[in-house]
Amino acid sequence: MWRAEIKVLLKPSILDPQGQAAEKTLAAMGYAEVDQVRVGKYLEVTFSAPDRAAAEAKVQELCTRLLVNTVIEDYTFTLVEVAS
Amino acid sequence: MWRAEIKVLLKPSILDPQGQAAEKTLAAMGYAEVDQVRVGKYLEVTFSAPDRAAAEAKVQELCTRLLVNTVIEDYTFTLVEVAS
Amino acid sequence: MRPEEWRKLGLRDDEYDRIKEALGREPNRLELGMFSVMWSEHCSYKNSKAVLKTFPTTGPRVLQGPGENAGVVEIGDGLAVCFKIESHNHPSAVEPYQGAATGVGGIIRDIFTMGARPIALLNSLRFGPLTDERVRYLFEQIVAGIAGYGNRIGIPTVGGEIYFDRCYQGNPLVNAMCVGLLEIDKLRLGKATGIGNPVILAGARTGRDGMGGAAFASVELSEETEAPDIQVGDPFTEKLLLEACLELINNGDVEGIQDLGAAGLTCAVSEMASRGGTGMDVELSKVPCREEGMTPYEIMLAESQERMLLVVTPEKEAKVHAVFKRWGLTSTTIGRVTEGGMLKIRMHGEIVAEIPAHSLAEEAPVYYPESKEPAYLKTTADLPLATIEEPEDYNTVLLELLASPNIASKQWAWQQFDYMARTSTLVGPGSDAAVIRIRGTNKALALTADCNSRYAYLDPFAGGKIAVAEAARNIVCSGGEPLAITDGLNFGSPEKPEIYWQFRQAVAGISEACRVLGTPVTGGNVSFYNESNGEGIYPTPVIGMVGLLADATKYCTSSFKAAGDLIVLLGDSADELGGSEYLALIHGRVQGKPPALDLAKEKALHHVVRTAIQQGLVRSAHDLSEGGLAVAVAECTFENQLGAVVEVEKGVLRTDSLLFGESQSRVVLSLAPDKLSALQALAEEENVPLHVIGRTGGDRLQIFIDGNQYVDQTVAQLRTVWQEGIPCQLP
Amino acid sequence: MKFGVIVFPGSSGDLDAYHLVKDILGAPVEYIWHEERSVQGFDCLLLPGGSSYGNYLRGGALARYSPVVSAVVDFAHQGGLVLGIANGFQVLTEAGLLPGTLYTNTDTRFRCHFTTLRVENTETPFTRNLDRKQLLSIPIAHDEGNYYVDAATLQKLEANGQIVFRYADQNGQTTEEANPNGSVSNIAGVCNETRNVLGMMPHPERAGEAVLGSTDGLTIFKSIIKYWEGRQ
Ligand SMILES: Nc1ncnc2c1ncn2[C@@H]1O[C@H](COP(=O)(O)OP(=O)(O)O)[C@@H](O)[C@H]1O
Ligand SMILES: [Mg+2]
Repeated sequence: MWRAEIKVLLKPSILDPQGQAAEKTLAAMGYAEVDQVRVGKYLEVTFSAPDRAAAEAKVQELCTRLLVNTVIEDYTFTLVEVAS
Repeated sequence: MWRAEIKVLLKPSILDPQGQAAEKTLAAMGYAEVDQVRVGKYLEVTFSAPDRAAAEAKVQELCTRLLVNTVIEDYTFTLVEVAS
Repeated sequence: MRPEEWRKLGLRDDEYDRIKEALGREPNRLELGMFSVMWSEHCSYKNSKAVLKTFPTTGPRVLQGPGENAGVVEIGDGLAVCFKIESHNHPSAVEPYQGAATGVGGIIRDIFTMGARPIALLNSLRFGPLTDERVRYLFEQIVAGIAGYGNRIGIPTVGGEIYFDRCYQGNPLVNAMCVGLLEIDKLRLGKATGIGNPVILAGARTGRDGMGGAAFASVELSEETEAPDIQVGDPFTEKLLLEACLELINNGDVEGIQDLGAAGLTCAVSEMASRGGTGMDVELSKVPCREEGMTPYEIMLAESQERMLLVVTPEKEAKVHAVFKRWGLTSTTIGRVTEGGMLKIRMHGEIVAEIPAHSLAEEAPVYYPESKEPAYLKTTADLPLATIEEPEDYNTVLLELLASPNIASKQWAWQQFDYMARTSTLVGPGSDAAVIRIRGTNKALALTADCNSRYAYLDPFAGGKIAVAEAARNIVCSGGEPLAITDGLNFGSPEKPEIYWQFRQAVAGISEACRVLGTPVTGGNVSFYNESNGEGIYPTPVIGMVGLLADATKYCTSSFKAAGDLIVLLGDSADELGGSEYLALIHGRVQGKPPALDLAKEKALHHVVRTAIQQGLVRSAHDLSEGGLAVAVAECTFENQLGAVVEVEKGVLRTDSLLFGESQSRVVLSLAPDKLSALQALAEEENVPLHVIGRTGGDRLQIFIDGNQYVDQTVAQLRTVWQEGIPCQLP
Repeated sequence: MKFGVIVFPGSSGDLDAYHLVKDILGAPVEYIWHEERSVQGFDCLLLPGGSSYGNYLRGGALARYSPVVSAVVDFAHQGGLVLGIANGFQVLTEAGLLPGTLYTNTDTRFRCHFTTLRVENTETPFTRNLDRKQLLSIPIAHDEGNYYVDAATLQKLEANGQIVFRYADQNGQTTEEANPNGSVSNIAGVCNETRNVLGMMPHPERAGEAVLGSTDGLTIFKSIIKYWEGRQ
């Protein structure tokens, strides 16, 4: 079994409303040292695959087909082998 | 400047309706190999701090005060030093 | 068993003795746990039951009074309206978004459990001052949680109220109300009948969440309070559950049905069996769990959301499972209805608990806590008006009042609610009561939730009474006939005699008003222990009221509609500043007696306003509440940005009483000048004082007293201040 | 002509769309269950507003894989009329029938209120009863209605006349204040190149009766019927 840990963020060119809201709130709370906040999604998918290469391909497929909105989002992931 | 990369997930005992719904859809799409999906948040915070220890403490403070809902969520983070 | 074991669960020593008596032996741990949640204040109402019995609960329209999941009132055409309010205060204090969301989810289940389709949601919220960071967080998250659940499930949130006061700082109040519609012959009750009938658990899987929530609701909040695992709302699953259950009920496939709320499966099985005079034999290994290795104790006490328990006939069993499956839901037969009133709970066949259902559901001890008039009333009661300096600049005072979050527009919140879903909202948030049409009929419902807790603090009896009257006044100003109420009684610890006194007084006040106004109590909710670190909230008896419009086209809203209309004030004003927003905001005093309320006069006023609306005499109607006459008239100018010139005589009154006093039983109307004589005749008949106080028109609000100008502001300026009152306090 | 209203699990706007077509327009309409694999017999498909699958993950993402959506896609490719409202719009972008995507409103909050739409293109089956630059009063109710396309696609949309509605003020100006959610170029509704598929965030089905505050939404449905009758 594999666990994919997937980090998803809006592409840099795309305005991040939630990040901006968090920035504003932190500023209001007095955190002048905070420069930027970006808010995205974190996904963990546990699944079976014969080997690492197959697992990687599978994660990419799941991300592009469903989990990530590739029009506006970028993603990166790491794969961890886990006991089934 | 530091960049904290923060992964946030609902605590294991807490219902994850989004993860469950995504799981069901993946099953309906034919991905029988997918065992579990969990949906959380991913945050990147860029901020200044004198050193790594201070930076770590700051991230913890930001997380518990605003960014993470520690009543229902767990978080882990890594710190990367970046050029200002 | 050692005393620590039951005390830890919140049971008293004498309660433990009663349990032993009911069982004829010592309970085991699971049985003790089941008793502890069922006999908690939250589930058993042991401290309030005796007092609640004094409510008037019957009336020609009442089909179901208190005791079921929700009240049901007949509205003609073979239809009935089903409604209830419920608190989710403690969960919202700990996790505001989910606490509020699951509060909404819970009250919706109470409504469709009865076979009614939920058509509207309301809420009543209380917070500390917005200047506090944590309060802002609570406010934003609670509003978002209500929106997140209601909007997603597709039920419009059409009304409510929001107040801010220091007393709610550590203990916000979140009361959610749901209103549903049903055909009378489809009414279903939470009863387990038919020996041998299968018992089906449907909906979400059971997790370890919300363990002990009922007990948690029954203690005071403090830094150390250990919250149960938080429940996360799943409006998607609930929507499926709602559709599946209504389909089954409408097809007559269900004998009895009950939602799982506080005390989870324990509550559902014991109440259903007890109401049906039956028992149940339940196999816990059949319960679908979210986590492995859940113990019988956890399964019986978990408060996982979005679950229902159904009793069906054996012939319908397969069909019922098929319907749930089609809606994408899990359902499992977990037991049978049995004869003899015994609950037998098994795990893999072995009996793990055996309790008479009735003793769990009905035999909780009933307490008559000590009650004592609080000492503070001696000091607050006296308000020598001479010590209150009259303001010099009434323009500033009016602006300050309009900007006060208690009076300012609540649009920041309600704009986040999808109040238009179901395309039946004729009047949404922003007027007095919401008006929802009933498709397929000419009728509409008027809905509101109201309470002025400052009044209740200064005089709980008057506060309870006024809350009912104000709710009814809001219904009437929208064109509705008040039908019945549900009450959300939020108080501090009943173990304190002063607080119990407040509780009894408020109930008495509500009862009196309900009797006179003909609006029986059909259900409600008691939330005690609303204290944090020893400080109690103001007694907050929220009244949720439902009214009926026989003709949906004859509704009315509060805003002025046409220039040149006459403005009329019905009712008399007195030197009553006690408990007013003006006194608190401008003079920093929470003092005096709440304004006097004569229920007979109130009723006469209702008659006049309702008849005037029905006969098409008036173009707008707005009741006077916080901020008095000046604020009410200002509010009428906002929506259509239509100004007014008001000219009043002072008589013996103080100027501030006249402009900002909160005397009861008053309404501002606007009407075409040619309708005045008809209105006068109506008012005269009912002995309701009528004063023509001005005309609509222009883009300013000007108020003259005895010919001198006291207020002169553009409507735009007043409106901006009123609209920005809440948003300007948020980052 | 016969309308079909798709019923996705969790969505609630199906009821309102059905009500408008049946009770206000008096046109034939039926619900279509999300598990259907065929949409034969229908002339115009309505993908309703609401929260299919609770809007989990992101609006429209999960509904897009309902069996019925494949049939909707085929139907659209054959020139069938498809109108996606709010959540239905999201399903259409997810399914690739319409360009771009919809995400979090700039103020991050859910917003429910009337908006003013300016009609940008009357050469579509959905807008032929309308005048160019006509202003419509139609409400929104969403928290993920922020329409995004990249600059190149935006140019293409402009050139092809695929932008059907823009948020505007009372004077017809597409100002920033009139834009309730941050949508690129104030876009409130777009169609595909062949103009038989329209997606819009505002709810025309909620603006079909004077008592609800506006009948402007009705004109869109009337356009559809007129177009259909003209084609027969
Ligand atoms: N939490 C809320 N949710 C929805 N609507 C609200 C809420 N709070 C206030 N409103 C609406 O704002 C309007 C004014 O509220 P309020 O000042 O309490 O009115 P009133 O004094 O007439 O009871 C009402 O229409 C009410 O329904
Ligand atoms: Mg009112």
